[in-house]
Amino acid sequence: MINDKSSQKIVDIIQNWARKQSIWVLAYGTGCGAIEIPPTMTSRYDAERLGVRGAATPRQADVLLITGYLTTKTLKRVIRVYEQMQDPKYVIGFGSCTINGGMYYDSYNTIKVLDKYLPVDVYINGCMPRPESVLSGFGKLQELISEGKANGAQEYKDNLEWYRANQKRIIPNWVMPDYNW
Amino acid sequence: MDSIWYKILGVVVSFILAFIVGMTYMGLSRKIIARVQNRKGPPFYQNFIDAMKLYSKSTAIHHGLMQHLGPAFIMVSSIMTLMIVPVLNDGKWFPNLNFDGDLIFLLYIMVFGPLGMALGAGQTGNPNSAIGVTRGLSQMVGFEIPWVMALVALMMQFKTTSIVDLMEVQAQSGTWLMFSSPFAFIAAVLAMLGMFRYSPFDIVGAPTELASGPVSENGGKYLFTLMSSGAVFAFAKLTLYVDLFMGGADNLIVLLLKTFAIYLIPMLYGVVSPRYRTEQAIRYFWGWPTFFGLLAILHAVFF
Amino acid sequence: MDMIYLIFLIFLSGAVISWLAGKVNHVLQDILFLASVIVPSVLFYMNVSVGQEVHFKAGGIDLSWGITDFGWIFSLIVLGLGVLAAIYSVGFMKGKERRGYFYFNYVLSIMSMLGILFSKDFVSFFIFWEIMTWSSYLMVIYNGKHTQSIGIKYFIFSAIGAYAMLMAIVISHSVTGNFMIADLITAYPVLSFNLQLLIPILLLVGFGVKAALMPLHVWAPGAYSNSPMAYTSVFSGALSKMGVYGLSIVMLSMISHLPEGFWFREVLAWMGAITAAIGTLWAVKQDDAKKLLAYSSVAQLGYIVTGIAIGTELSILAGLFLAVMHAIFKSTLFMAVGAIERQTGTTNFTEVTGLIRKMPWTFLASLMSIIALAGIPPLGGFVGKWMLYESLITSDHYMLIILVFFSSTAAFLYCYKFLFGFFLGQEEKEWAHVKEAPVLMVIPMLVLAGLSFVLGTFPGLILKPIDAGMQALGFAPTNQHLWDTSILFNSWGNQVALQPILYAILGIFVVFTIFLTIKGYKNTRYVTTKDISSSGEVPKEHENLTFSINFFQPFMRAVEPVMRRQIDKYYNGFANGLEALFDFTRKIYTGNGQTYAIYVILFLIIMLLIKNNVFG
Amino acid sequence: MVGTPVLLVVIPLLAAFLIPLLGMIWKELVRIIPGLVLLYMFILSATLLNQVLHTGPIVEVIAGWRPPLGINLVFSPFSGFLVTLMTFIGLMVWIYSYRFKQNVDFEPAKKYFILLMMLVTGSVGIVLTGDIFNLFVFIEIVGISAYALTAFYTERNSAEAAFKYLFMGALASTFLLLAIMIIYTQLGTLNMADIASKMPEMNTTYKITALVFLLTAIGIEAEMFPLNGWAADAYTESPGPIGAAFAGIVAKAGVYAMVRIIFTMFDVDGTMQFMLYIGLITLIVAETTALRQDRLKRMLAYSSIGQMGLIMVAFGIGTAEGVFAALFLMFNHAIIKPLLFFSGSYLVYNSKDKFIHETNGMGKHIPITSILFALGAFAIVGLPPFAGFWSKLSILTAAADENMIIIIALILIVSIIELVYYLRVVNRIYFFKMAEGVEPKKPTLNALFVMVTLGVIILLVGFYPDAITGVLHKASGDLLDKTKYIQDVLLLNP
Amino acid sequence: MDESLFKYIEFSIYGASILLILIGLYGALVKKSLIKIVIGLSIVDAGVHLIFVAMGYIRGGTAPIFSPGFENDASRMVDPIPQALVLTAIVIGFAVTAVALSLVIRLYKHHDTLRIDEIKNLKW
Repeated sequence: MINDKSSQKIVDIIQNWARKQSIWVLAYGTGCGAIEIPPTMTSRYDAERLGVRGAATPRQADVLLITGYLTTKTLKRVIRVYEQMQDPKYVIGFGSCTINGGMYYDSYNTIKVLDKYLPVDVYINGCMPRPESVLSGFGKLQELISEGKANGAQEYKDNLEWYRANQKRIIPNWVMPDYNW
Repeated sequence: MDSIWYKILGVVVSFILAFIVGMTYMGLSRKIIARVQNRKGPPFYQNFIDAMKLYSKSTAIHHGLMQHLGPAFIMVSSIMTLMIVPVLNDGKWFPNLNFDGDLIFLLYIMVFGPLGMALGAGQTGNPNSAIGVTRGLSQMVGFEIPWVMALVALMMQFKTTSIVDLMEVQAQSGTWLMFSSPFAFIAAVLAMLGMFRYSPFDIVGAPTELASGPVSENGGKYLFTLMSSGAVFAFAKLTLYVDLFMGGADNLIVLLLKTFAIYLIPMLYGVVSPRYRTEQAIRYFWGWPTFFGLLAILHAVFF
Repeated sequence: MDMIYLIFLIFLSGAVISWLAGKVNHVLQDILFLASVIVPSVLFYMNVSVGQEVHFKAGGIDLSWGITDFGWIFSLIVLGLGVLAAIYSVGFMKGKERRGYFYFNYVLSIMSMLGILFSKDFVSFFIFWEIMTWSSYLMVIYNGKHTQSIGIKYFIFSAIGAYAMLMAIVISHSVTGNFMIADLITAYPVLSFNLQLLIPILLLVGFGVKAALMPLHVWAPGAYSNSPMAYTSVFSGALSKMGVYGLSIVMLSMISHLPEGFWFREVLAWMGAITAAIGTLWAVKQDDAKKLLAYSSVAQLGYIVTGIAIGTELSILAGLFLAVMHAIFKSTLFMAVGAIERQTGTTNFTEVTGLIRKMPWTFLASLMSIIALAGIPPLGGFVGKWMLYESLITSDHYMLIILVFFSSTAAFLYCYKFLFGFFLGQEEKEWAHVKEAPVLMVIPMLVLAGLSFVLGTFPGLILKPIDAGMQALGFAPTNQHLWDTSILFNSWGNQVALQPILYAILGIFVVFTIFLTIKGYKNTRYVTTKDISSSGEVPKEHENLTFSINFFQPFMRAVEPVMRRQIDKYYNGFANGLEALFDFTRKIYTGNGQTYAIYVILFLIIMLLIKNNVFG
Repeated sequence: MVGTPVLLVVIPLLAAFLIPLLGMIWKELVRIIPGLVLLYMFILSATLLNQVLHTGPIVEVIAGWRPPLGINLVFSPFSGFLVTLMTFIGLMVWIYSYRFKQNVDFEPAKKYFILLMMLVTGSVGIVLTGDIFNLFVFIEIVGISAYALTAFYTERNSAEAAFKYLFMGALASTFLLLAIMIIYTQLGTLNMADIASKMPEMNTTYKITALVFLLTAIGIEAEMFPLNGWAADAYTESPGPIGAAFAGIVAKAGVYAMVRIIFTMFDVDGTMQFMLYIGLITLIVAETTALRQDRLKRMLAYSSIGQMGLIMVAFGIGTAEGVFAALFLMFNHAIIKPLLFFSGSYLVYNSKDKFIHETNGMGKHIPITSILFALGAFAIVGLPPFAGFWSKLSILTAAADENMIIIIALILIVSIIELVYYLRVVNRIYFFKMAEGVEPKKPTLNALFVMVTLGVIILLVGFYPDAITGVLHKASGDLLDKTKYIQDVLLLNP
Repeated sequence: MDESLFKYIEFSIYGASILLILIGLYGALVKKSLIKIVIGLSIVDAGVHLIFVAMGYIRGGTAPIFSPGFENDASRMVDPIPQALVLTAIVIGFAVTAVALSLVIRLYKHHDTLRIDEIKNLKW
């Protein structure tokens, strides 16, 4: 029955619905964007009503929230955290810095384009993005999940070599454990 | 109808009931806490969604056999507790094992799970898990004292160690034990604050301080099992309180009302309290709660 | 020749031969050693029946040996554990120094313990008691110089106990005219009140030392942790039970006849409970597994003493059942520590971690024993704990139960510390080479662990002989505890049925294990313990992430006021004060010959002055 | 019939004077003759003891003067037992010191053996004699030879010890003479049995005064507190085997004299209590002092004094069991303490100051000596299954039968102290590292033989106490039966 | 001889011997010099011997020797035994004194002093 395609579809729908309604966020507070997370979670905007909730460790998280620029040093940690997360998992790029470097566009030690290193599902624009836009970003993610389009993780798996090559270019001495799947 | 299958059926049914009720209560508590904090809060069924999602998540790694078995251990403890505690008066509907064990057995089976879970947490090798476990165990030593004092007071007063007998007593006298033995009730409730691990006693999980404590390395179906076990356990404990102090329940509605009333106590206390440090928590339990426990025992001995 | 003599002869000659055989061949030595433990044990169970007696004279004193129902239970502990630990010892001692010394003392200890159980008179009881003391003392100092103060402490406390006992023995001789234990028991109810108090107190001091009762326990941690682990399992498992054996004889056959015995029992029970609490707290503090287990033994013996002291049928059953259980699980744990010490060279929690995948069988045995130790169902420790609590409740010891419960809850702390410290946590590279202990060491552990499992569900197997033994000591059965082999009752009629509980636990466990494994345990991949969520950081191989220093620091902070007072310090202060006093008094001998002469003249003059008061 | 009791006194005395003469013939004879004499004495006394146990005491009349006029020797089970013990210890001392000073000198060896023979003569004489003045003479013989033996080593502080001993001994002899004078002027006899039979007629004041003088005088020999200032020094500074001889022979003779006086001669109430309490004080003071010693032989010496105190306590209990216990203690002490002195001498052989810490680590280098020392230590403390246990048990039993609970407690507490200091030494021997520059000395074959023999006896008595208890019971019965003693000696019975 | 005079002499002998003992004890116990101690001991001995012999004297007695002409005088003889004893005691005392003096020589060589309170190497 489990291998049955139609029943699999139903299961998928239910699963996606559940995933959509329950987004546990691992906020990687790298940059100034982290300051926008508390207002998002607390009384004024209350992201919890959407099922968004903080997760303490990557093992439990669904979404990796990169709140701002990544330096070459933090990239390694972020990759590590992402790889420790369990499927299904999503990445939200938060703020302009993750898109093109933002105000750090000419910095020698920040990552300009996050997408080259991690498969970003949703970008949230702004410097800083206000909680409203964060919420809308979550909304977008939910949409994508329910449609089954938020498959960044799959992309990462498929193009692992390309990602690795990019990552290794930034991180010269690569000592990382294997990817966890 | 006394066959083994009937009993197993009873267990399964009460497990499902406990799961649903416990999850709902947890969801409601999130809702209520959110309302207290002037938020809208998630829907009351949010925990079901979370559970479903967790179950659907993949679990690609483990840190060894003990981590794998840890959730099973804790499930044993929850379900055994549920089986020993009579859900409704007179053993109605849910024919459990409650004639095969008693309060002392209950006290011990209740720690079976946490210890097994602690082993699982230990094997992950995450320092946060171990720290969480040590905190949890320390806190347990704290709240067990008033809790046992309350139970001992009851047992001494009515010369029985059986939960069923204590319910009988209440049924016969017509008054709930929370009125006839108020000190025991107070001590037990104060101990319950620690048992439910709401703030200020949430030092075990201690979000943002210890990652999430013992469960740091558990995701997916492990976390799902832990979560459902927590729900079942919460329901079992609430039912126990109801049975002991509030005369049990004749039907499910009464049971739900009474359990929820009890459940509100630690939850509301937690909403307005910041977190204790471990030794503060322990000393708290050895302060007033223990004093009330002593009063309870004196009450039981002299009245 | 009577079989009883033969058994002791084999023990004695076996001890000597297995020492000397080391000069010839080590394998031969091992075999002889095993034979000298196993053969007498087999002979004992096959040929010696309860009630059989032999009489003879030594030094003009009537002696008599024979086993009673009560002693028979303890013989199970002594010989059963003796044989298993002997098998373990062969593995443990392989390639170590001074095996002959070890074997010699081991066999002598077993012999002396059996001798104690055999003794029906106080003289042979005392002789065997002392043989036991010094053979165990020699084991305590097995490791050389740094153990010598520990050894002296052990020996002095043992001597205090033994001499207290000796005093009781000679007083009883003055009462009954001979040294028979049975005669003292018969004569006891009609003694004067002073003697009725004095004899049990002295005996209790004697037995209390071996049973590590509270003010007399200070020797135990050091002695337990410093003797070779293969022996400590016997030391803590069986040897301390000899104290319990004596205690229960005193409590059952003397105090129970004493109308004023209530306070006696209360005091002893409280001492037991305080022992349990203090021992537990100190065990939690330890960073060394041996010390931890040693303090834990002290605590466990406290429960046992409490149970026996309360004096109701259920409580005595509880105490004795706990004694059996303690023998089983504590010896297993000491064996496990021995295995770890042998494989890694250290027993410190802060050094060894993550052995679970290297020593799985040792872990399994430890896990079962720890569960039994913590008193968690369905293993045997729970039965004992349950009976103890029920007996405390039904006999209205409401404060005592709180104390006991506190210590048994706090015991979870060190239980977890033990398992976590050795087996769980980070798997460090330093211990990557560690392998499972030899088969000879693993098998005894597993057998004992299995035993604790069986007794957890069918405690009647051992409770029935205990009950028979109690009746043999003259304890009137109240028939309130007509049990099935696996159902426990208290005197209020409440019960715990162990079999359904076992099945339920196993059933639930299996169901959820299957549930967790549905997606396949094999589909999930094992990752090393370095692969943890440590804020994205990748721990390097040499980085030690293990959390093991100050493990229970918050708890220790909470109980700090209790820990500040160490009875050890008082003893040391007392001893130092005495030595200073003696240093002062010996100044009498000034070294001046004239002073001595003056002493003589003064003595003469004083004697002449008071002669009519002294003489005549 | 190998000989008569008189030979036990005559032969060693003769040998003492013959040794220098025979030494002129062949130097080795100086060493051999004492051994032959002691062996003969041991065989003789053992045979006589065996005979006496069955037939009753032998009273040897010297020069045809029947008691109470002449001097007589009494070989009763009690005195016979002690003589056998003493000659045995003497034999052991001889074997141990056979090669004594061989590689150094002929002269010292000659003196040594002469003095040893005199020591044995005097001690045996004390035990055998039935005449109180003869007792005095023998005590002086023992005394003079003991002073000289104590001062044997010129390089140590031995002269100091010997002078103290002599000082006290001279006072003792004075008081003894005074006491004898009082008794003689009152009763007109010197024969002990005669004195005993006439004692009831004596004026109480004189009687008690004489008793006090006697107790003081004998108390010095029997190492009674506070008269024992000399003892520790003498034990410490005399040669090792002589320390053993003091403990095993001389002290026993002193106790014998004391017991004979108290039990047989005097009929004064309160002597038993006096002995009990003074013994107890001796025991406590000596053992507590021993605890704080840092020199091995001095520690052994104080331990020895303590044991004498314990023996006095046992006699002081006064019952048959008490006397039995005392005799048992005497036997054990006579066996064990020499063993400790013998082995202890080797443990600190090459040391000048004989500090306890110089025994560190000897267990590895001289294993047999060490284990024998440990055996002795455990035995003297009274650990079963060694010999000391039975005597301790019997004294405690005897005390308990008299309801002396406090005394039992004190004895046991003191035993713990004793245990502590012996254990310290034993642990040092086995579990400490040897200090730099300490050279262990391997025991010679004859010394080893002696030590092993004593060790075997300890074990034998420990496992099979009946080997000795029969004799002890007879001996104690003999001591307590005063009437029979008087009858036997005065030849009143057919 | 005059009865009272005799009594006087008798008492004076007793008195003198007791005085001797006390003087000797004083010397032995108070004087610090080893030589004086030895002398004191000798004096004590002499006193004891004197008193012993005096005790055995019978008033107007003769020497206890059966010589011609005195065959029937056994009752008038003084008691011979104290004299014999004292003779022995004197010999012994002599030996002791000799040993003592030789020890004193040794001590003087060893310690370079004769003060007894300075010769305390062995104590406690």
